[in-house]
Amino acid sequence: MAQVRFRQAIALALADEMRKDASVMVFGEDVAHAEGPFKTSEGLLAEFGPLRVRDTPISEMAFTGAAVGAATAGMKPVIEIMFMEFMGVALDMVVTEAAKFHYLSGGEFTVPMVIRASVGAGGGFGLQHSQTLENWLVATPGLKVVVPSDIQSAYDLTRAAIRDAGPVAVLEPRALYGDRGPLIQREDGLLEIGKARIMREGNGITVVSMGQLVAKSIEALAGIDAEIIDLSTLVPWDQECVSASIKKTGRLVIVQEAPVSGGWGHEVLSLMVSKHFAELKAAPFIISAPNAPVPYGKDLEELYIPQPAYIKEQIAHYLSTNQVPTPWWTQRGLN
Amino acid sequence: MAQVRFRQAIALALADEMRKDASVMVFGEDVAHAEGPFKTSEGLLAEFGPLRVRDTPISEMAFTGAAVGAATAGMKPVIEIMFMEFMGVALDMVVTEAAKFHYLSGGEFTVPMVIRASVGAGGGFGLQHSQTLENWLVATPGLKVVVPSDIQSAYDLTRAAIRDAGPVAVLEPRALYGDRGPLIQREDGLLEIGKARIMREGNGITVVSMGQLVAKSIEALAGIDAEIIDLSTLVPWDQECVSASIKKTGRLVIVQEAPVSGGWGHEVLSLMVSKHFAELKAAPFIISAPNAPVPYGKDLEELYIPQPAYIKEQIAHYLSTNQVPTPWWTQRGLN
Amino acid sequence: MSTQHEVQSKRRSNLSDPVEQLRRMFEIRYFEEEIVGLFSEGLVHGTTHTCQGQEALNIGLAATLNPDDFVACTYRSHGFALALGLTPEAALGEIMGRTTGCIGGVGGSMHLSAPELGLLPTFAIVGAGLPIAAGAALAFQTRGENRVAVAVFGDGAANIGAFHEALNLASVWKLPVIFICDNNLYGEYSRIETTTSVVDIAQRAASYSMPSEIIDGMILADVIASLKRAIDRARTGGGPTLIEAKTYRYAGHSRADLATYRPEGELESWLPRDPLLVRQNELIAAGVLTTQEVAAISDQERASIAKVIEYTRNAPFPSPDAIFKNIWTQ
Amino acid sequence: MSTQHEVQSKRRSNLSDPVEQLRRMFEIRYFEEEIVGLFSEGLVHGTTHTCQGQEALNIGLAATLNPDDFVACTYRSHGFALALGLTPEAALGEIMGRTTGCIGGVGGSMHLSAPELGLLPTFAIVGAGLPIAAGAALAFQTRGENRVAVAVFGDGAANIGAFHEALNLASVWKLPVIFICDNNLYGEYSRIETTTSVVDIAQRAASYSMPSEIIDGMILADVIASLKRAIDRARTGGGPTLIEAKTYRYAGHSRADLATYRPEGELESWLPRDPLLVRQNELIAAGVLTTQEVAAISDQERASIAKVIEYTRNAPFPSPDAIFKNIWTQ
Ligand SMILES: Cc1ncc(C[n+]2csc(CCOP(=O)(O)OP(=O)(O)O)c2C)c(N)n1
Ligand SMILES: Cc1ncc(C[n+]2csc(CCOP(=O)(O)OP(=O)(O)O)c2C)c(N)n1
Ligand SMILES: [Mg+2]
Ligand SMILES: [Mg+2]
Repeated sequence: MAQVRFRQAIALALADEMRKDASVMVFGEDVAHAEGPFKTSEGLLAEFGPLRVRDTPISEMAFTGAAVGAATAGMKPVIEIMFMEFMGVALDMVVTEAAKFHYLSGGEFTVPMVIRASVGAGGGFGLQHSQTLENWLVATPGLKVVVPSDIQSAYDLTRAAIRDAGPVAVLEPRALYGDRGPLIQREDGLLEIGKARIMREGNGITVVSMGQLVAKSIEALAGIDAEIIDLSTLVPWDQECVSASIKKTGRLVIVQEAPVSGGWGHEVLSLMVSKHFAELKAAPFIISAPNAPVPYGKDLEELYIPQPAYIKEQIAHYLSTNQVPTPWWTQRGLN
Repeated sequence: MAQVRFRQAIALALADEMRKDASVMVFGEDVAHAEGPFKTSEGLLAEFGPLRVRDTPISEMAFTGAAVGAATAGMKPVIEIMFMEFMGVALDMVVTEAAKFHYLSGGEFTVPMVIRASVGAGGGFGLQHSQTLENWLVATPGLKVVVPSDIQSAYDLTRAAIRDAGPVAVLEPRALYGDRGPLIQREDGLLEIGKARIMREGNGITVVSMGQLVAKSIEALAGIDAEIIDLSTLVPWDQECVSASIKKTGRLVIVQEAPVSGGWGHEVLSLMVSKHFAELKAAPFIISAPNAPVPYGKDLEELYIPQPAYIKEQIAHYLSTNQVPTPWWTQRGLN
Repeated sequence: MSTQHEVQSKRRSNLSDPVEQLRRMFEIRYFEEEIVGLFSEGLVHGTTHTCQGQEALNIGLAATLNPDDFVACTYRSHGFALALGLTPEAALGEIMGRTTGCIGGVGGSMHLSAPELGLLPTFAIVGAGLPIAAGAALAFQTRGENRVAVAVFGDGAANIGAFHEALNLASVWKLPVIFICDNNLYGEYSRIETTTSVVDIAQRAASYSMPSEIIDGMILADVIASLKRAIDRARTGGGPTLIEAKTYRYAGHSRADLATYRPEGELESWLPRDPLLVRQNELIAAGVLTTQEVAAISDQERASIAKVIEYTRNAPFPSPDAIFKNIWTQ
Repeated sequence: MSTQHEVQSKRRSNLSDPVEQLRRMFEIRYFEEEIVGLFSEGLVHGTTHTCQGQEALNIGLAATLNPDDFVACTYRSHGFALALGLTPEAALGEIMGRTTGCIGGVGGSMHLSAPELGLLPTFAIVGAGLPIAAGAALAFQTRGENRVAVAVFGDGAANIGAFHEALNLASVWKLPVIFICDNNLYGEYSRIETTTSVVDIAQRAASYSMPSEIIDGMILADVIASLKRAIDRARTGGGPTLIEAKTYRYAGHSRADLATYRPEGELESWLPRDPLLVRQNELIAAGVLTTQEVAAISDQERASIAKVIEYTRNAPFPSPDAIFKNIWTQ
């Protein structure tokens, strides 16, 4: 099997889908000639030419809007928002336009566009270039949100997002771009949008995670009888999969990169508690980043993101006591 | 006591604070000469003049940014985003700039600005002018978010927000602007940011609500032994107050205007379950709008928003069965 | 019986006829005038923005575009929708929230849509239509089609970031898109000079090396001539154009607005140049119609709108399942 | 021992002296050159954007503004920060994530801040500084103060919505703000003509009825003269100005970028007009300094930066409690 990097898996997915479907086009800042600030569009300009692969001005609102218009007029544009934060200048186009256009046209227009954005901490980019911010995209019926967690899911979900008939945001954990590993470059059998992935089966506890925290959770839980679920799609998320696991384990922990307050895990926990209250053996809880900006500097940033050792310690404490563990910042009296 | 409308309470709060503090200024689209699209700045231009009360171009990004700059330079600007959705073109200034400036200046700059935005359904404004969208403002340490629910809290929270040393978003339920009732126009003893309000004491169940759903919850729960809490501040919300109530009642229900997926209630439910799992007598749950755009048309919009009769029916069912009730759209096989 | 689709196509193709153009200007005028009353009756919910005085622009645009061209316009677009061919029944049905509305009554006055006529769902967010029209043009360009896209927006919208970004992008990519600024002198309750740092919005085209024209938006012939030039340029690879049409908003910004902020006599100074008046006088002068014929057309349109209102009063409201339709694309 | 505050004030006030101006241009140049090496050593985390070649603009701005004026600039602002008076220790401390950094090491290269020198936290979001500078000017105007605000931004930023909105607002309100476009021909890896529909960004001032100037950003004297005019205008109620400074980005966009996309010879064609070279030749020609004295200054600055690096290598990293400081305003 080919060994590729995460970022290459994305470029391959784009290329494969562009070969199959002439309506797929790619644009964004420096995605054409420079092949993407993170090299996620390697080879595309050379193969597909300047009509279908375009560099844009620094105009997130215009090019996101252009994607909405192009999609409405029959193309399948894939755009790149270099850092998720930049969606802050173009959110209207995603949430208020793209997500609502199908509804607003009485189901006649479709907006098959993909908004790729890099997210998350770990690169030392500082507090305005390191957040996950998936909260901006929720409470928006009509917009799907997926988050790849490894090379295969980066490839699969990118292709699946392009094939989807509506708008899909793909939030790519920036910290994973350099990861290298095997990829099945497949036409069929792609991971599906809306389906969670069981990364490891287990019976003692259900651990739901997403993005770069999935691999950390897997590492953390070596030797623990945990069922590890990669949510994979945040909207609409796979309630059946998580439900089935909780029925088996009676325990739920969410591991997220987002801060405590405003993080995506609350919805999973909340809806699952409403459904499985009687089946739960102990309080479910969330392992997350603290309520603080993402700090610059290797050590602090590493501390900020839940790491395997910390995840392990938290879950081990929980399993041995049935009590929700105290997060590190409270242990240290910091917050 | 003076009888005023909700919108007048806001104008009075602005005027009272402007009289006290010459650094308070107000700007936004049509807030000066027209006294606000919702008449929430009645009398301000006449009293405080065109330097401190200004109409802006249709440029949410510029005038929100101008508020950040003016606040940094020692003013206390209050800006108006006419409909919350318009923050979609200016979110960067709120979340990525205002909220982070204090941190980014090592604590030296402060950004004492207030962003007022009208929110919510009930006015027949259609799906791009009727959402609450508080989810855009969470996961953002540094930014406070308050939501008045009646005339007094509109007045108090507006003044408290202006007095706050940092940026505060005030999300005003548009449907309440016309409400009329008594107001204590006070200098001291204002409701505090970060403190929830117990609207009615009770022992049987804790009901946490916010905005226009508070009054509906109160109406719904007549005759039921419920403790009704107006969260009042969404960030940072009053965990102590809700905790204390749950300890007493052993039951938690959230009543929110936001849709199921992405709504604010999940965080309250989730953190409270992690803390009070053992004390809960039954599954907590959320009464909310469905996962759908806000429909135009009186009947559908009324159905969309949880109304007293529906809230009552849901909670009565829950109290009598200890089971989480089925929402109306599932009962009707619609979603 | 002809299908909705056939009726709409005919309404569109008819517009090559000058008499039909005038008739449809009356249709728009009476439609808008009646909306106000329906609002007061409580039959229109929320808000509504009418376009009396801007009919020449409505009809001029519809008469020059092909049905497969795309148009992005605003909440103030009953007139454009009717001009492009949407039936008054489908427009009023939407405005009154009935199942007969063009999107089944769940959208309301700000949200008209007619894909088969090229009308994108109208935009309730100021400026949002500009990048999206540019995007439609991008699709046409990329596929090598001979189609154009149009964005219509107000003078107030010329101060929002999306305007700037869209015009720059369209110019850099030479997109077949026409930007039409309907300068009616007001953005809500604010007169243009209090919010806008240029007198003519068209001046801003120079920032994008884009050709521009300023036209009298009250004169149908001028509108059509200017649009033809711009559309031709776009179809032949010449890229985008900015057209500024000087018009006047007869009514207030939205239903509740009595426009008391307007200088005295301003409205009155515009009325002698009313687009319907100008056009009917032209046709009479040219011997195409007699005064009596014009009066008859006017009466017919008034009566016809009255019938549409009657019909819509009796049209059903959507049932709850309408809330859940068309959210997710299948 | 003098306090940090005194040191910074002195660094600022010294700039009235032409020799100190030159010295500080060397300081910036060597500072930036060393950053690249520190990055390769792994001592600078994430990303960093250097400004070699743009020193005349840095020093020119700091030499003309008062310390109570406000400056909003970008992630590419080590030079502006040093010029305005931030010590190299505080700048490098931040860039290397140490407690000695100007915000204690939690921000990094893109986030320098020096409130007492008027330096707003530098902006990592393209265009964000423009409305915020306008806002600072709004505060000054509202209080009747004789202060100005400045926004510095790149050529690429002239295509983002915030640029347009901020310039219009500043013009309508006649705010005392100066917009300086540092046109270094590139936005990341894209040359200006591929993204921008005008040749000179200054052309866009006409869209806001705003005075503008195009200046040679490599020539300190030109920068100072132009800024003085604009600042004077702003201080005397004349409103905003747009200045376009033609410069060149010697290095790639950010640390990893080798700028292989540049046309061959382009960098070389700029080097003879290097701002340090131009300035030192002027001072030598004017008899203010000798060649030997210039060499000495250069050596001193190189040595001094070496010391700062040594100092910062040994400076402590922040402890975890730093993460939680200054989030909520007390
Ligand atoms: C981003 C945004 N800001 C504000 C509004 C509120 N609003 C609706 S219409 C309008 C005035 C627009 O004026 P103009 O562009 O001149 O169009 P006109 O209404 O005159 O046709 C405003 C401010 C909005 N819908 N969207
Ligand atoms: C809104 C936004 N979009 C994109 C970026 C990524 N980005 C950072 S710097 C840059 C190029 C800016 O070019 P220019 O304005 O010319 O400034 P220069 O770097 O040349 O000084 C880009 C695209 C960003 N930081 N913010
Ligand atoms: Mg207007
Ligand atoms: Mg540049």
